[in-house]
Amino acid sequence: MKKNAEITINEQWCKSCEICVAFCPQKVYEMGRFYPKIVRPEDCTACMLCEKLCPDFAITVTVPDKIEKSQ
Amino acid sequence: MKKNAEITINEQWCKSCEICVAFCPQKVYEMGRFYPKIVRPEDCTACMLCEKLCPDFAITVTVPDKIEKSQ
Amino acid sequence: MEIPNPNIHMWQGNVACAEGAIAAGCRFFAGYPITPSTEIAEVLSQKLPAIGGNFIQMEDEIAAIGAVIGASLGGVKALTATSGPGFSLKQENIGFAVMAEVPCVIVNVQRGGPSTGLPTHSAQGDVMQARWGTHGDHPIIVLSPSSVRETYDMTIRAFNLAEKYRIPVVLLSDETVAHLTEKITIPDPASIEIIDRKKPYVSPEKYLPYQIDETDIPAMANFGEGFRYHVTGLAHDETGFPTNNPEKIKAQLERLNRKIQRNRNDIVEVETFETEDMEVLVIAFGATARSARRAVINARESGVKAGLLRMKTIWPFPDEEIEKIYKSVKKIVVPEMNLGQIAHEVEWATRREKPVVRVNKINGEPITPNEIYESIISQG
Amino acid sequence: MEIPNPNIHMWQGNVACAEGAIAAGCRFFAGYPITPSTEIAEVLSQKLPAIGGNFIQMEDEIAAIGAVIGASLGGVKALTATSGPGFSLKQENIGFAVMAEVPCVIVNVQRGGPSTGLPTHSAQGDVMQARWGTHGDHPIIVLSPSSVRETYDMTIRAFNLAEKYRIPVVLLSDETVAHLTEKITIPDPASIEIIDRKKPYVSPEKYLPYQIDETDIPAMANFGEGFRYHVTGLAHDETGFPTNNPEKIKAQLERLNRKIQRNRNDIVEVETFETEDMEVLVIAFGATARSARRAVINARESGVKAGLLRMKTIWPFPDEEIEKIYKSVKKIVVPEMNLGQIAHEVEWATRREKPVVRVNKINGEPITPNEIYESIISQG
Amino acid sequence: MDYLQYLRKDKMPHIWCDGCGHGIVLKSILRVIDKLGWDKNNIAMISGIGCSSRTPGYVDFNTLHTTHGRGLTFATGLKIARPDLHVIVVSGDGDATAIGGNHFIHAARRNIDISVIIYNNYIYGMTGGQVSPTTPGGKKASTTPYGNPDTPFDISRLAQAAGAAYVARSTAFHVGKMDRYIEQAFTKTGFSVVEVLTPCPTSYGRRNKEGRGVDMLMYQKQNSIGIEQAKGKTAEELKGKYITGVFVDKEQADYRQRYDEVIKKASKLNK
Amino acid sequence: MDYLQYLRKDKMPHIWCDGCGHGIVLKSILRVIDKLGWDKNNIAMISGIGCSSRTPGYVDFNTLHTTHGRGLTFATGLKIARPDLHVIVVSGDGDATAIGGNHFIHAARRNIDISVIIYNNYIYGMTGGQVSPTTPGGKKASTTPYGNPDTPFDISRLAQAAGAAYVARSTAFHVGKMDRYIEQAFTKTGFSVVEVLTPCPTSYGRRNKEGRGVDMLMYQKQNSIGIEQAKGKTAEELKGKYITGVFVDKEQADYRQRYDEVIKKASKLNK
Amino acid sequence: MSFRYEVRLSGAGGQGLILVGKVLAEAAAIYDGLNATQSQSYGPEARGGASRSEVIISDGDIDYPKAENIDILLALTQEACDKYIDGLKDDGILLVDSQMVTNIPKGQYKVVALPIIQSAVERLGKFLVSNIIALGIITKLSGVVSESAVKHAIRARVPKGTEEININAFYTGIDLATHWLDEHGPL
Amino acid sequence: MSFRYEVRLSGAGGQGLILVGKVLAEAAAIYDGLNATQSQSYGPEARGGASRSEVIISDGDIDYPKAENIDILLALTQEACDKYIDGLKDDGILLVDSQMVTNIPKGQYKVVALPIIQSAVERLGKFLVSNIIALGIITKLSGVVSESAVKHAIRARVPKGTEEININAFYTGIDLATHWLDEHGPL
Ligand SMILES: Cc1ncc(C[n+]2csc(CCOP(=O)(O)OP(=O)(O)O)c2C)c(N)n1
Ligand SMILES: Cc1ncc(C[n+]2csc(CCOP(=O)(O)OP(=O)(O)O)c2C)c(N)n1
Ligand code: SF4
Ligand code: SF4
Ligand code: SF4
Ligand code: SF4
Ligand code: SF4
Ligand code: SF4
Ligand SMILES: [Mg+2]
Ligand SMILES: [Mg+2]
Repeated sequence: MKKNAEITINEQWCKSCEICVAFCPQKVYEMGRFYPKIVRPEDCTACMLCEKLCPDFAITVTVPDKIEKSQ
Repeated sequence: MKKNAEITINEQWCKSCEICVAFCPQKVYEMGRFYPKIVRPEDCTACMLCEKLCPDFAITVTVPDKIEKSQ
Repeated sequence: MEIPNPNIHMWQGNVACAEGAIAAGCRFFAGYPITPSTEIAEVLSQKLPAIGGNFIQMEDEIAAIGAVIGASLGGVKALTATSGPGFSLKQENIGFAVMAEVPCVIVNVQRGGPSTGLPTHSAQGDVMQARWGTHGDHPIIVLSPSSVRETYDMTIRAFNLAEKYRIPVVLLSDETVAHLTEKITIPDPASIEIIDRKKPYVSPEKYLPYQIDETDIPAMANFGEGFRYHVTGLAHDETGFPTNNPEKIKAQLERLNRKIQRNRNDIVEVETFETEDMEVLVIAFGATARSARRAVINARESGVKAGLLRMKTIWPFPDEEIEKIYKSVKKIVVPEMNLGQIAHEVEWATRREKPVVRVNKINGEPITPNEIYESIISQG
Repeated sequence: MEIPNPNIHMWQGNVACAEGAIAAGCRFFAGYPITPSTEIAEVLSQKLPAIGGNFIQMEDEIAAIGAVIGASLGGVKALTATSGPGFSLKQENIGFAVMAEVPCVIVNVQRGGPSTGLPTHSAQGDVMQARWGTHGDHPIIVLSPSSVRETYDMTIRAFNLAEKYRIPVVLLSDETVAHLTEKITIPDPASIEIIDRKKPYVSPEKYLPYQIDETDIPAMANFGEGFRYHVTGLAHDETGFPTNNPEKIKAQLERLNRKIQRNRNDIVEVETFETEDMEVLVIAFGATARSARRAVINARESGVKAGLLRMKTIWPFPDEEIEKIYKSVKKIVVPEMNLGQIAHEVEWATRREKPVVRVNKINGEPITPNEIYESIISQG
Repeated sequence: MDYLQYLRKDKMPHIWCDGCGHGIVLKSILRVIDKLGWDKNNIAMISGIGCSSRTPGYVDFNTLHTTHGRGLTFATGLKIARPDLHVIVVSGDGDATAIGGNHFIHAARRNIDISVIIYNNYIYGMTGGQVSPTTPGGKKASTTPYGNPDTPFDISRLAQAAGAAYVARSTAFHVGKMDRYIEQAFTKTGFSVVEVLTPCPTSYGRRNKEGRGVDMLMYQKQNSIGIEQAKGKTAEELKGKYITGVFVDKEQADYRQRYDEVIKKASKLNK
Repeated sequence: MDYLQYLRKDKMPHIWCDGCGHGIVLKSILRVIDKLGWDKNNIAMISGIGCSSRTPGYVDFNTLHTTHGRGLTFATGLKIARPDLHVIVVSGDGDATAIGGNHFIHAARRNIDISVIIYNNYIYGMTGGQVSPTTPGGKKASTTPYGNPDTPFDISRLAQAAGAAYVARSTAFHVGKMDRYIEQAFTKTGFSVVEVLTPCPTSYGRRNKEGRGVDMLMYQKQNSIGIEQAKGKTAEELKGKYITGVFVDKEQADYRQRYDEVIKKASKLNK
Repeated sequence: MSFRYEVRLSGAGGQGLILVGKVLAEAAAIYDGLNATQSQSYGPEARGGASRSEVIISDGDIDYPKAENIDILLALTQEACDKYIDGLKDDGILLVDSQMVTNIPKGQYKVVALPIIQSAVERLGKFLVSNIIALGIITKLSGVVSESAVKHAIRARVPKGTEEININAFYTGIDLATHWLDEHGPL
Repeated sequence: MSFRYEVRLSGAGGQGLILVGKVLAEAAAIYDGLNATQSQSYGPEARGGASRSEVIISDGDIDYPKAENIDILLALTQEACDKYIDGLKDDGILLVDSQMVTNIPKGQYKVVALPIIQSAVERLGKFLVSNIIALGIITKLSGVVSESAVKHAIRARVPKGTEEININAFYTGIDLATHWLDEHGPL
């Protein structure tokens, strides 16, 4: 299940607030020079917290169809 | 005690609302053609209700000194 | 005794205003009571629900004009009515309606000012406020009725102009006309011209709510009609979204003002009486124009050739109409229940070439025909 | 490097306003934040309590002016500051202060309008509103500073005029001057003239808070000083109590207006620059006057004899001052960050005898010296 | 007691209609002032606009009749500038809770040492009987000819939620209670509110067939109930009843005390 | 879900500062709308002025950015004129409870079918950090440089006392709760209020040494407590805690239902 | 030339004079086909104090709608009489309540003093219909409107159920005036 | 004739350019006895987006307080450079951050490109002092204010405890400029 989530960061919109970095329960992110980096995508549980908390609509976590349905 | 209270009505200010007539517990007043009439002054217990309820500052109930003090 | 004609009524000015609003298609009223405008609300609180309209008494005048703008954006013709103190409070939101170009009608039944002043007495002291009461440069349309029938007609006209030009229109009445009960024969509904806002005929993606085109008046979509546009009181561009771009701001604000300027001939209405051979021109409006008319008649009877220009539209100011007829007169008499607000504009319009005699009264009493007559016939 | 003089500061216009208020004796501020006036409140929230004064942020602008009037009645000099939207909201209570003759100072730092407009950009669009924003005929005093130092001085003057004439005084600044940081050398406090309201010298029984005497300015008792008088926004007589008597109303309203008219020479201040032999007169105020001055210098360098009349007082309008100097010029240039509000008054004052060239800008940007220069030197 | 010493006798008789309760409320205020022995010079009475708001015109204090709904704002400025004055605001239900509602809740929040007496007659009396935020549901007003569709405010509850230090309600008929509550309000440091239910026969009673002032007072006499007694009762049982009593009475620093701390801090920091 | 379908993409990125909570609240609103499947054409989003009030500019509905504090008045007119529209008001603490406080309590009293989402960041963000009616006592703002002497409003309590049908409070961090409350508000017939506590690092956090947005959210995470759990606790124990939960959820006729009765009556009487 | 007839009705607030004005004006305008205006002055509160209502009737345009050359002035109280006498024509009619107005201001006009209020109380048992009695008197004395027009106007205006007592009051007024004319000769 | 020297400082909101403007103006006005004004433009929210601060220095009166003929323009971002280049004199100085501004607009002016932000981060370990480095460079390149005046003005303005790092930053700027002048010759 974990491996299937796909995370993208829209750097045009990201304001580097580090909220995603701080709150991802799986520590998927680390802060880069300007933008967060997705360092442990495989740990992502698709909990959607980062997406919901990103104030800038910069994160998209895409869950493949069947996973979404099984939630 | 009763007999000592002195009631005056200022007809310049009275607006004939009949509140004094209605609420005096001793029925001291009756309504006249234009203004209330003090018909049973001797029954007055100086309870002051009429004075307090007259919206027009038209009633004065004067209680002789010693009575006032003994209240 | 004749069989009474159902179209004949003895109505107060305020009643005629309410009835006129209904005739104009107004189906929403939001207000806050204030003397001497309250009857407009009272009549509409009774009549609007009876025809499926909505009446609401809001918590204050600011809320009332806010609700009116909201209703108008929803596509319902909307009215509010007030007097000086409430008119002052509405100013911020009147500016919003001008800026966002939301049609609506605001009645100000003038009473004695300044401040709480003389709530039950007449005045015409809000003429300049009606023009300049809100901050920033803005256009506005202000009409002023002299009779009960005219209150009816002008309320309809106010709605028509508001819709046509996407602008708040002020009906500037006064206590005298508003509280005067007068005979009125109301016109056949079919004969009344009703103008509705211009609707967009493009697809929603192409819709520009503040488009600059040859008409200068953008088409207006109502909320909920699929256009999903943005309305703001911030400086905005053709799309309606805020901008700080000086060029775009300039273009919009210029259009905003131009749409009224270039149509001033359609908006400005005056009535002249005995002006052909006149030597003394009287310029008046509202209740005062009634006295002025009598004064003119009386002056003529005494051999003084007086004439009257009655302003039905106050703003845009009828400067051209005055310009056309003032040249040959010896003097101009301007009676008004204020300290000379219109007289100042008349002086501007006539380049102070003629003596402008002010007949002013600010004690709550109407100006009498005789007071005007005296000024007409006096020398100098 | 010199040892810095402690009286030299680099202050923003808004800071100078706050400091000027304190120097004038203001010990009460009530306001509601709004760009671009907020720094005045911020500075006073820090400084006033430090000298035992009071700062309060109210729930809105209406409350702020209400509190200011209340504080002034208590004998404390009081200030509020705002910008267009807040100024619109304050209008009803400004009218109250005029009518009840309560001294106070209202700062309006103008920003782009109408409506929410351009909060962080400059404008001069509230000139007419400052004169006519509240309902009913009323007098008002409006001053407009062009520099930081002048903001300081004029704030003091605003308080002095308010106290002297028992009237609200509007300090009409603009975003450019208010947010400009400029070198200022503040004067020795001992050299600053401070005027306080005239106190009654009669016994309380004889005190008439709205007495009509040869000065037209009644003495003012503060609440709590034993005079127990009545203050109302209703039309009132000399005693301050409401009246419907037309004679008494007239007498009071005429005095109210007369007290300013007859003292207009004391109130009206203009500054002229190079006007002796001028052929082109530039009339300007506020931030725009700075550009105008440079334009005049540049025009003179190009051989065009230009001169500048800078209005420091806007209302009462400096018509006499203009009248004195305009006759010989070929044209008049009036630059202003609005659509010609002052130009209209200039035309009135000069009987439209000379071409009045408007240099208007309403996109939030200040008018440049060059834009004025072009109008000065252009033919026609 | 001698009311006349507090009245501006040349302004009497007052403008209130026959049977209007406003005069009864005013008397209670004067009795309390008399009892407290306050110096007339140190009292400021402030109002907005309305029949009730005409009160200041009749009393021999420092009096201020402001704009509609704004009495509390002027009072706030005055009280801050002159903490030595007793500042009393008198207001109508419309004045205090319609146009002036915001100032009311904010004065309560600030807990500024002002007492407000609200003459609640459920109607706009002055302007001839339009619906007010306290008009009971279903009642007629000139702008609710089909009956008021709205639910009224509970003024006391609102004052409480906003932070007032003292909140009580009486009827005009219950002069004893009224006196007691007004006295408690006047002696409270902080924002105190006394809501007095009072008849407006002219603009409310007549239209709602509730008779003259005297009848409306009679109704008050017969249909009031103290909060304590009300507690057990169902909404059904309380229908048409006036619930009176003290709703809030708490000690907390008032605006002045708190701002004096600011002044102390500021003076120290800026020395 | 696809937020973008509801956004005006060409207006992005939005103006809110890095770490500002406003974007988090907006997302929650969009999730709920998406879940409810509302047609964008039938949604009107209205605001006053403030950072929070910039929200309508970013969403692809019928959007209206009014004057400061007045959003609810425009919304009231629109909702009455167009009962078919879903009318949502977004507001700041200053917008809703300072200048707009009166409209707020009156909309609640009327129980008009509008949902208000209040982005409560305890400060005037837009104008650079002046004190607001919800700024906690002692906190610094640009106009309370010595600490705020005043006591804040409890918005939810006020809404309740004024008559709202649904009142709830969440933090921006607690996205689950926030979604739930907003959904309940949106589906409630009548006046519903969701107060969301949200960080303003720029104008509040920095001045009060509460760090960046991320730190302020962390504080929310660690210091929130549901009303149920809060009930047993003392004031001391609750100090600095955010109490969240549903405060009111009641059924009562909304403005429309009541006014429709008026229309019925009026039509009958005037036939 | 058209005629212009001016009526001023004065008394205390609450005496129903505004209604009289409205009925008179409606009689003229709606039922008699004339032109008419009606206006009133308010005290500070639209309640209490002296009250004034004015009706102008004409067969032409009515420009200035306030009374200036009053043809008939009704005064039901002394205060109103003193305050509103100004403007009564030299040959105008001053109609007063004979009990309430005892001090008749000096002037050239014709004075008609009748026990209006007393008649209301004694003949009709209702103080409140004094106004309609006065209306009857005015109708008769002025002759400017037809009795039947006024009667119709009364019916259309007064609250349902009170038509009869009001019509009675109206005829009581006509009666009083007829008697007066019989006694004193035509005006 | 008095001189007039115009400085425009541009970059992103939050880069501290308003502070630089204020310090520069105070240095000139308070410590160097000159006249000076400082002004800025705000975005819609006084936050975010390109930001501009302008300083005019003169030994005479300063009438128009906005820059029109700019002597030195600092641009810390490409966006700011593109947006605010207008008004730079033909022989004026365009000072840019060499990493942030890579696309130099064409023109007659002299371009000075220096690694301002990088120096802040690398030499001083604090991104936030880039603005003061820029101030040092401007002080040196313009010569319109004295170094010691600017130093005093910095000390008076910056938060307590940050004086030293800011003074260091200032000298870092002076240094960078000195090197540049050494390398490229006087401007
Ligand atoms: C700004 C403004 N709006 C409206 C009015 C009109 N007005 C005067 S008093 C009043 C209502 C009074 O009602 P209330 O406060 O309940 O007092 P009451 O007369 O019932 O004692 C209104 C609406 C006004 N004077 N000013
Ligand atoms: C009438 C008026 N007064 C003041 C302002 C200035 N102003 C704009 S937003 C704002 C406060 C915003 O605070 P809040 O509502 O809490 O929103 P936030 O920015 O914190 O999200 C103020 C005072 C204004 N625009 N209009
Ligand atoms: S939460 Fe969003 S805006 Fe913040 S750092 Fe992460 S991606 Fe960027
Ligand atoms: S969806 Fe959850 S686990 Fe995955 S990156 Fe986001 S916060 Fe971390
Ligand atoms: S209560 Fe007063 S006003 Fe009423 S009838 Fe009695 S004395 Fe007269
Ligand atoms: S004092 Fe009491 S007993 Fe005496 S008359 Fe008055 S109400 Fe009656
Ligand atoms: S109208 Fe009502 S509130 Fe006003 S004085 Fe008359 S009875 Fe009292
Ligand atoms: S100032 Fe505060 S509320 Fe406004 S956008 Fe920035 S962080 Fe958000
Ligand atoms: Mg009331
Ligand atoms: Mg906020």
